Parts: sequence; structure tokens; C-alpha cells
Amino acid sequence: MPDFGYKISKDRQINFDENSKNLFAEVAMREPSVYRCISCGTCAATCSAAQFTSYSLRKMILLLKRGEDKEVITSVSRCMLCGKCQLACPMGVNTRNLILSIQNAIKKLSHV
Amino acid sequence: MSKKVLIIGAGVAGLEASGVLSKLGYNVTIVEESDRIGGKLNRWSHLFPSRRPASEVLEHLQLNLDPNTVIITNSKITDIAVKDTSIEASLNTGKHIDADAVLISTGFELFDAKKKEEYGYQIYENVITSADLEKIFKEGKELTTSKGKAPKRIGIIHCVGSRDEKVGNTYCSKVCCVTGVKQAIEIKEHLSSCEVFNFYMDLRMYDRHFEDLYQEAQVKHHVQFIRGRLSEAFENPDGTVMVKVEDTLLGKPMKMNLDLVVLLVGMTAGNNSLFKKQLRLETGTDKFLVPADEHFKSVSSKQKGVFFAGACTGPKTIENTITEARAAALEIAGYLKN
Amino acid sequence: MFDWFVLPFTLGLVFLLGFIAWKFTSWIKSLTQEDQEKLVKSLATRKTLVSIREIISESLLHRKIFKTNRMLGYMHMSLAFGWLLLILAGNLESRIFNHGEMGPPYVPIFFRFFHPNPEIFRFHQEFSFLMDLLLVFVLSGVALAYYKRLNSKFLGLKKTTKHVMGDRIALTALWFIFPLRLLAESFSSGAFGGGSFLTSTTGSFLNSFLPSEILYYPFWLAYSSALGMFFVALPFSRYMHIPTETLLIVLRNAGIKEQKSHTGFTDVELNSCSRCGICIDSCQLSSAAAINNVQSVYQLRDIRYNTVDQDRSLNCLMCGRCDQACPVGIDIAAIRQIKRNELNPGMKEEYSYVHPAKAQQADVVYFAGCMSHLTPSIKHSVVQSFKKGGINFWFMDETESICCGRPLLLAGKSEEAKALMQKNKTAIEQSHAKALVTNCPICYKMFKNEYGLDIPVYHHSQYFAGLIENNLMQLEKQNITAVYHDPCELGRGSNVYKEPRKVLNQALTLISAEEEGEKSLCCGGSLGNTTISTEQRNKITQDACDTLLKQNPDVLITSCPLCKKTFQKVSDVPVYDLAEIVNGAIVINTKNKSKANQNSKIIKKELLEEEISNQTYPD
Amino acid sequence: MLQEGKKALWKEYQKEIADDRYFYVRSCVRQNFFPASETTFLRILTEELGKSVYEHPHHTSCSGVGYHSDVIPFETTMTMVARQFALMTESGFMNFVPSCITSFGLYTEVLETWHHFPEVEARIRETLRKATGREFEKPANLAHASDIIYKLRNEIADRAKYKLVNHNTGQPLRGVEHIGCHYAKMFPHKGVGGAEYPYVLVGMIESWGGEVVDYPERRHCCGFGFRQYLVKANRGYSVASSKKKFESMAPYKPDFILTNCPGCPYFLDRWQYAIAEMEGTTYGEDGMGIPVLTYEELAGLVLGYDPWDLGLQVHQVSVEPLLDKMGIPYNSSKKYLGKNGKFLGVPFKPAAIKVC
Repeated sequence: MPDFGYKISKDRQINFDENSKNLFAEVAMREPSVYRCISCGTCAATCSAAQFTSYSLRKMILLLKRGEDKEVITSVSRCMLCGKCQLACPMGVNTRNLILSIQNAIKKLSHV
Repeated sequence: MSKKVLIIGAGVAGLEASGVLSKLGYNVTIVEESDRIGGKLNRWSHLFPSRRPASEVLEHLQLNLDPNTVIITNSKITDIAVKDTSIEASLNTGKHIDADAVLISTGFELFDAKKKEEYGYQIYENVITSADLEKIFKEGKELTTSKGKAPKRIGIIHCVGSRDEKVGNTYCSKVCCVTGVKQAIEIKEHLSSCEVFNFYMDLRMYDRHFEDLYQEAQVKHHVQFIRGRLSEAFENPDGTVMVKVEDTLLGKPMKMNLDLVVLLVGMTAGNNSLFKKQLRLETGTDKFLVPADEHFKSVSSKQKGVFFAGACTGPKTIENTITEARAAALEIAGYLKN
Repeated sequence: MFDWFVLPFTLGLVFLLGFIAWKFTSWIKSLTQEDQEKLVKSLATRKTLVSIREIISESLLHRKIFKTNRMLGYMHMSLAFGWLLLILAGNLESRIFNHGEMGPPYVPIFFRFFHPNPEIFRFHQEFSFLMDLLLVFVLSGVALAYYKRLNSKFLGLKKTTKHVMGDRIALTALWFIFPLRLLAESFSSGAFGGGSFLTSTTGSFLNSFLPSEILYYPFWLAYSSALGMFFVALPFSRYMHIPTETLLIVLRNAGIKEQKSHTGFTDVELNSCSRCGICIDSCQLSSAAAINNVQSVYQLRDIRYNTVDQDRSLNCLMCGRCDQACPVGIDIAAIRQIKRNELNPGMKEEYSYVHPAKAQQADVVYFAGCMSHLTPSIKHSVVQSFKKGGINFWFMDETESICCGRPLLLAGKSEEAKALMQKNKTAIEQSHAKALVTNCPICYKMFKNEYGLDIPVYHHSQYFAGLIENNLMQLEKQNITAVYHDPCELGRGSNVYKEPRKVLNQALTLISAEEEGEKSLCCGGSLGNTTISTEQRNKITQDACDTLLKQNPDVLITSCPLCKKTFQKVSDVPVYDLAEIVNGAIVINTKNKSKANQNSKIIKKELLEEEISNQTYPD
Repeated sequence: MLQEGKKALWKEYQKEIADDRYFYVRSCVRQNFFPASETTFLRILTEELGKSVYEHPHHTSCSGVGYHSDVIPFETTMTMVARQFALMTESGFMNFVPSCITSFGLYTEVLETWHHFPEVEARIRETLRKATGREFEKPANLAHASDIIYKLRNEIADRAKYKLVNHNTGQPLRGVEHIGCHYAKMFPHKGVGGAEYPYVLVGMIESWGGEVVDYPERRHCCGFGFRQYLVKANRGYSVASSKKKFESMAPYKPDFILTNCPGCPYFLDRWQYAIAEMEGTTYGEDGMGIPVLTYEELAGLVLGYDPWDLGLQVHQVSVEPLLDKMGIPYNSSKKYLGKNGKFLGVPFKPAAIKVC
């Protein structure tokens, strides 16, 4: 291949139809309170891990809903399970079990 | 002899004000452009947030009408003038009406979704408006794609014709958000396996029970809310519609195919040119009529003897319209007593 | 002396004894090396006597169950102790009859079959009377057991345990054993005479309309079969607790405890559970949130039969109330924790982004913990109190909060917790502090038990109590009544009950709550439970709060940020942390008298009039 | 697709297009990219249809490329544009016809600016007068060269030797169109059919017997955007844009891509080679590409001009399969002969994409 000096840029677009939503379905079955999330971001704002990394539970929930699993898998392991998000969440999302459910669902669907 | 009030428009505001004015002892004449009373209420199936049948509200409004009320349908005001203490109006039928006060309750027009060309209304087979959807529900028809199949995925597009400089409407139409949530639930109740997506910019669940409805949509019906305004829609050769939005909460562009697209059309002002010209009433940049004072004379115009009620002065819910109609009736009564 | 009908009993007994021997051996074999040595060392010492005493008082007399409910205690005692006495007396009778010869084991059991009317030996009447009396004793227990099935509340149990198949078989057999013995002995008496007030009377009565000569044999056979069936089913049923509990007592008295993973001791504990169901009633998930299938009895049963459900393991507040209530004294929390560790999904955690806090040299390290950052008035009060007390401290997690690791541990992620612990430990050691103080019981338990720090770890209540005791801090008593809520992790979890009360008694008037100390309720906010829904949590909180506020105190006080935040949701009276009370009531700082005096007067006045809203730390 | 609705919309976007006496201004780059396209435009208009077209020798770049790359200020650009208008006025023409889409967009933008801000126009007139001594009239009609071919499409159809029909099967050929962004996206009413459903190229294909496939990414940029390709590091983005379009159109198996902009056909043509080299993907039949044509080239083919006179040999993607379908004869041995009959040499044959 000739050296063009550049590569085809990767498409950032979420291809909703092609993305599988199985992981989200598995997670939602384990922790239905995920449906209550209104993406307010309180969880990420109080999160200790989010002080140091791009970790955001709000974002993870959305990524799961869109089937962008890869980002979730790399990010979910940063949680310290401390539970601040659970105290802060205004909608009563059971956040700690949600995170454990994501981990368990990932394991079950052997994404790891 | 009791005094006469002319009401222009037999929608929710006109009918409610008429009922109250009759009770207060005034002679009421209502002029209505279309062939029936009730206005847009005739087009809705169920009302948010309680999901009460629209027909029930209309029935209630009709029951409150005084039998002596004169209702002139299929007629348009062609000329109107304030003469000292009276108002004279002529109709396109050649009829003349004298009154001591006039209530403008002409309501609103639905935004013409064709103006939002990139959404393909009346070009793409599977793009309909929220009003079309109401019609389907009202007539009890089955919700299908253009090919007669049950849609598997429906997108509801918020803010069509609202908050959009490109179509000349920069204001919020207030009622579409909750309508979108209500219709999403109704769709899910008809077609439980259908995925429903609401594409919104902001969810303005400002009134009582609206937030409950939104939570019900999410928790009970698993309706998905995607924050991002539809930028472009394309029709695939199989008739499905590919939509492109940015998922603004993820900061990523996204595309998906929808079997059916519902455009939540907003409210636009009716044609107020006659009132502007002959009654010298003002309209705002949003083209809705401007009351004499936003706080204390919200149902009065700057013109003596001319009053407002309902969506002619801006987008309103039916509840607010009814409250305003009653306020206007009392304001008129106060005016006519002096 | 032999008859074919004794076979079911004899074979069952042989099977049972063999099974127990095999099980006990294998459990002891799978103890850790260290524990095995402990066991050997403890044999034939004073500990053995302690064990024997305990076996008598618990396994036979069921002292603890008696304490819970007399009827229930009597039922257990009559069955266990009565049966033993029956066996002992039967043996004695048989031995005397046979002039000291014991004979095969079935002989004393079926003595009345072989010798329905043994008038030939001394004391036969006394023995007949004694045996009948003991049978009445046992039968009264059986009758209570029947009734318990119909109406468990009568025996003080709100909920009764659901059974597995082994249980049903064994239970059915057990229910039939003594009535069948009664009938068999009565028919024998009816046919051949003999017996005492019970069997003789019943025998004559039955004989009046039934052919005793024909019926006595089938009933002896049935009696033997019921016994045999019970013995065979026992190892697979909850009745395995009868032999296992004795082993448990011996092991426990040898100083053996649960480890971080499953050992032979765990098996002994699992098999010692009689599934009495007392833990169900102590569980707030059951009493307040109507969750009735996750309690410890079910968790232990699931582990024993290897049918563990992940959600069930995680659906527990880890409050320790059931540990406290368990009459067998099983270390339930530890067993649950072992199971959680096993269920850990095992995703590799990524904590490289976490860096140890930059250590500052100080006498005391103060660690507020994650939850305190959501209840800033607590950390503010601790900081202010320290300042007023002239304490040289370093606020370790003032800006960057790194979790102590306990929530991870509770979720079964012990390895992951270690990664975080190491980072905190490094910072603590670098500060060269002489003590660590935290206001969070969750962190406290973690630092104290898991970190292995060289310096003492104090909960702030302990630290303040120490300051007061040493006259380094003085509080002024205010005209307020308060109820103190013992946080689970501090009370049952760390056995700290006195110090908070000592401190609070200086500052206000404590009134006692309905459930306090070891019996204290969980606030419902527990990090130990991950699966419970918010609504269910709220029910527990509401229920606990209602109980605490029954005496209408002015304020509710706790010493855990999580409890405070949880109770605040529902409480009608203000909820304070102990630190807030201390900060508001400090009168004299012996090192810095005049300044502190001025401060305290202002603070104490304002304490109840307004919530402490200042969330920053003015120097 | 509801054709009625589309037609109703097209009706709202009709523009006036002059029918004769055109002042034609060339594109900076087209003569290099597609060397015969502009010549063919002149040939069709003058030889075939007898129109009067004038080209001024002093015409320069409109400076749109500099304007859109942020290197030339708008004031300067407007003065440059004013000078082109002055050349037109001096030549006695009123109908301004740029060949380049960016020029067309720019002229439109300048005229609109002057329409709304007459003081700007006055200032530019003054600047131009001071700098060059020239005066100008604004064009009576501004139309892109593709508008002219669109207007004359039926006359071309009347003279057509070949149709956009597969001569073996009789089935219409399937074309996809790509409109240059600057044609109507900025000023929808200045483009035939508007911005969302432009009709200018669709009209040509339909008139000449073909069928248009509306593919999902029709509106997406080809990737030529000045900021994208001028900086080498950004070209990955440029090629990604083209790729998005190819992937969207390929399932509909188009016989050709029709364009009306200098950059679009260039990138859509050349990137097919680059993508094949980088990822091994080709989008046409049998490992070939999808032929890309300018509207002049397509008109020339329909009118029966020799493919090599239309400059089709300099395309990266071979056009022979399309010629075969249309039944147009061609002499392969003459493919690489210059206008003067001299052999130009055979270009390097890539391995990743099949060429004839």
C-alpha cells in the first residue's frame, strides 16, 4: 500500500441499528430501576472516581441503551462501589447494584 | 335590555367564556369559521396528562352553553370596528353584528410541518404529525406504516416548528413535550412490542402530573428519550426513515432507522391581520396577539371593549385556556357594568 | 432377643452413626492446619468441660431459645432432653432387667415388645411409671410442634421456615415416632398387660374395641420403621443440626472461627442450623419490607445444598441482627461474606487512577469517608471540634475522597478492596500520626479490622469520649432529649455501644429507644445490600425511624453519616450526628480556654434553632 | 416516497435561468481534474444549441477557495467578485454563468450581502474603482452552468444519440446524484429544487432516460471541504466522508454517480482508489469502482461525443462498463492518445481496484 500520510478517520457515529442491545436488556432485567434514570448527572458529579477519570454512570447508562458496549466495559471497572451516587440519585436508581449488574451481565454475555 | 357580547371563535376559550357570560346575563353571539364548534378539541383523542377523552371536555363545554346563545358557523369576520361604546362587525355572509364588547378567542394554528423540509413530511411515506396520530387514535384506526404493517420502531420528534429560527418560530409551544410523552405511552399501549424513541431538546414537564407521565413512559413502557434534535431524515427505499441526531448527552452523532416518524407540531399564531389593521391590535415577534399588560390585563387588549382568551395570545394548555376564558368573561362583565 | 421388625431401626441407626462419623471426620480434615492444631490442643482441657456444659444447656435444654420464647424453648427441650432421658432410662431399665448386660441397641428401645409385663425385676413399676412420664413429656413437645405448624405465632414466631424434601421426610417420621411408640406400647399392654398410667390406660381403652393381639405387632413395626426413616433422612434434613451442633460447640470452644473462605468449620456451622426461623423474625427485610425469602436460614440452607442464588446472597443488609438472634450462634455474616466473595463476577478493577493522598505530618489523621462528603455538617463539626480541642490533625480526604474499601469488601470484591486499602494505608503511614479518627463506622470497622495499621483507630465517639475522660474537653448539658441510634457497623459490627452514650450524656438527656444496643435496628441505608429497591429501603427506614421516635425525643442522634442521611429522609425531628452535638456543646478547651468559651456559647444556643448550614471550614 | 409532495416542493424552488447570451467563467481546478468538461459545455451550447457564450481572457479566480480557507478577507473577495462583474459589464453581457459551485455560492453570497447591505456594495464599488478604475453592473441573471444544462436538458434529449438505458435489457440506468454543498445549502431558493431535494441533476437524468436512486447519505458532503483536504493531516476525515457516501449508495448498485461541483467528482473518483488501497474495499461491480461523471461529460455521452474527447480516460474509476451498458462504442487503443494524436503513456495500474 502506498503511504498516503493519513488514514481513513474512524466513524464516531453510533449506528443504532447495528449495535446489539443485549447487554442493556440483561442489565435492565437485573436492575429495572435503570429505567428511572433521567440523565441528570448527579451520580457522576459526586463520584470519587469521576474526579480522576472520565468515569460517569450517567454516560454508561446511555452507552448501554445505545449498544455502545465497548466503552462501558472499559469504564465500569473504575467504580469503587462506595455508594455516594446511590445517596445522591434523585430518582432512586439502585446504582450500586446497577454497576454490579453491568459487571455480571458483561461476564454472562462473556464480553470480557 | 341586556348587553351583547360578540365572541370570535368557538373553540375551548370561546365556548367557556360564552357559558360564563350567559350566566352573568349577557347576550352572546359566537362567530365560528368552521362548520362546527369545539375548535381543535374536535381533533384530539385524549388529553394530557390525565388521558381524559377530549370529547368529554367538549361535551362539558357544550352543556354549559346557554340555549339562547347565537352561534354562527361557517362565517368569517370581514370588517370590525370600535364605535364609541359599541362594536360593529360584518361577516362574509353579509351579516352585520352589533355588540357592546368583543372577545377574541381565535386560538392557534398548527405548524405546517411541510415547512421543515428536511423532515420529509408529505414527501416521505412514513412521516406523520402528532395531529395525524391523534386522528388515527380518535378514529380508532390501527397505527400502521404506509405498507400497512405494524411499526416496530417509532420516533417522536419534539419541537417541530418550535424553538426554531429556521422556520421563524423561536418560542416554545409549551404543550408538545407532554403531548409527545402522552403519545409515546399511547403507542406503547397499542403496540407493546414497538420501540418508541422521543428525540427532544429539553423536556419541559412543567405542570402538575407531567413529570409522573414522563416517569411512567420510562419506567413502565420503556420509552427511550434521546436528547438531540433531528437534523436530517432520509427515506430508505424500503420506506423506513433513517434519522440522524446527535445524542447530545453522549456527545456522539447517531443514526437509526425508524418505521414511523411522528412530528410534534407546535402552535403558531392565526391570521391576525384584520385585528391588526382594523382594531389596531399589536402582535409580538412570535405573531401572537399582545395583551394590555402581561400580569394584570392578560385578557384585555389595548383597544377599549376588546378582550382576549386562549391561545390567540400565545401557546396554552386547555386548562389554562379555560381559566383564562373565565377571567375574560369576568373582565368583560366588569367593563360592561361601568 | 430378636424380631424382624427391629431391622428398620437397627439399619437406620447403623447408617446414621456411620454417616455422622464420616461427615465429622471429613469436616475436621478440611479445617485449616492451624485450626486442627487448636482442636487437638483443646481436647481434655478445661475447654472440654465448658463444651459439655454448653452442649447440655444449648443442645438439650435450649437455653437461648427459652430466652426468646418459653413455649418454643419448652418444645425444643421436651423433644431433645425428653428423648435423651427416654433413651437413658430405657437403657437403665434394660440393663437392670438383663443384669447389667446391655445387649443389642434395639433392646432398650423395644423393651416393652420383648417384655410387655416384666414383673420379674425390681423397680419395674417405677420404671414403667418413669417411662410413661417421659413419653408424656416428649409427646407434649410433639403436640406443640403440631400446633406450631398450624399457628406459629403461638410460639413467638411470626414466620416459620419453609422445608426441603429431606426435612419433610424427617419431620413426618419424627411426628410419628412417639405417637407410634405410645400406640405400640399401649397395644402390647392391652394384649399382655403391663405399662403404667399412660400406656396401661390407653391399652385397656383401645383393647375395649380393638383386637390388641393382632394390632400390637404392626405398630411395633411402624414404630421401628419411623425411627429408621428418621435416622436415614436425618443427614439430609435440618435435623443434622442435632449431632453437628455438639461438634460446633467443641470446635468453637477450641477457638476456631470462620476464615475468609469456606472451610470445614463453615460446613459444621451450615449443618448446625436447625432452621428454627428465629433469624427470619429478626430480619427487617421481612418485618418492614415484606421480603421473606432471603433470610439467613435460607442462605445457609442454599449454601449447604449448593443452590445459591446471587441476588439472594446480595439481598441482605449485613446489619448483624440475625447473628445476634441465632440460638446456635452461627457466624452468619461471615458465611454470607464468604459466599459473596465466591460470587464476585471477577472483573478486573482498574484503580491505577487512584493515587494516595499527599501525606501531612500530624498527631491525628482524620478520615471522613465518602458518605461524610454528602453530609458536610458532620465533617465540618469534627473539624471544628478538633480545632477547638487544639488537636494537631490532618484531614486526609478533605479534597480527594478515596473509598476505604469496605463497600467493595461487602460486595465480595476483597481483592479489589485491597488495591484501594494499600493506597490509603501508604498515606496514613507517611503522616506518622499516632492515631486515626474517622466519623464513619463503615470506615472505622474497615481500618480497624482489615488494614493492619500500627496506630490505634478510633471512631469519633471513642475519641471524644477519651478527650472528655481525660479532661481535655468539656461539654455543657443542654435541655434536650434525644434518642441515640446505634449504627450497625459500630454497634454489632464493632461492639462500640458505651462511648457514644458517654459523650452524649454529657451534652443532653438520652432516653432509651425500644430497640437499642445489640438489638438496634438498621436504618435501611446499608451498603451491605445491593439488590434491594429504593422503595423497600424506604419502608425499612420508615419502620426503624418510627420505632426510634416512639418516646417523642427532641432529636434523633446517630454516629454514622449514612444513617443520618437515611433517617433525614423520613424523620419528623432533626437528625444529628454525634459530632454536631459535640461541636455545639463544647465548653472548655483546657489548652485554649478563653477562646473556646466564647465560641461554645454562641454555638450551643444555635444548635437546635437551625440546621448547621455552614459547609465550609473557616479557619 | 410521495412523488406528489416532492413535486409540490420542487415547484416552490424554481429559479429564473437565462436562455442565451452567457458570460461564462471557468473554475480554477476543473480543467486539471476533468480537462474536457468545460470545453464540452461550450461545445454543447455553441455548436449543438447555437447559444452565444463569452469567456473573458482576464477572468481570474473568484478567490472563494481563499475565502473558505480563511486566508482572504470577505472585503477582498467581494472586490474580486466586483471585478469579474466589471469584465461582464464591459463585454456587454448580463447573464453570469460560473462553472464552479463554490464560485456560484460565493457570487450568490456577495449579491445577497449587497442586497441587504447596499452600503457595502457602494463601498466595494468605490474600492474597485479606486483600485482598477472599473465600474460594473450586477448580473441580471446568475445561474450555475449545471442550471443551464438543466434548462436545456430537453433540447439535449431531443438530440440524444444514446439514452441512459441499458441497451441490452432496455432497463433505465440507475444514477445517484451528488450536489455540491455550495450550490443550494446556503441559499436554498437559488438552487433548482432547493437544498433538501435538489432537482437540477435529477432533472437531467430523468430527461435522458435514466432513473435516480435516492440513497440515505445523499446530502452528506463528499469530503472536499476546503479545510478538510488542504491540510494533509485532515484528509483522513475527507476520505471518511466519501466512504460514508459509498457505503450508503453501494447497496443500490448505481451505474454511475453524477455531480455538479469541481471537487465532488474528483474526490468521489480518486478516493475510491485510496479506499481500495487502504482497506481493500471497492464499491462497483467485479472489484471495479462506481464511475463518476460531471454533468457535462454525461451530456456529451448522451449527445454521442467520443468518450476520449470528453476526457474520460483521466478518470481513476474506469467508465468503460457504463459505456458498454449505454451501447457507446469506443476504441480502447486510442484511449491514451492526446489531442494531437501523440501517445500520452499508460497510467500506473493499481492492484486494489480493478481498472480497464
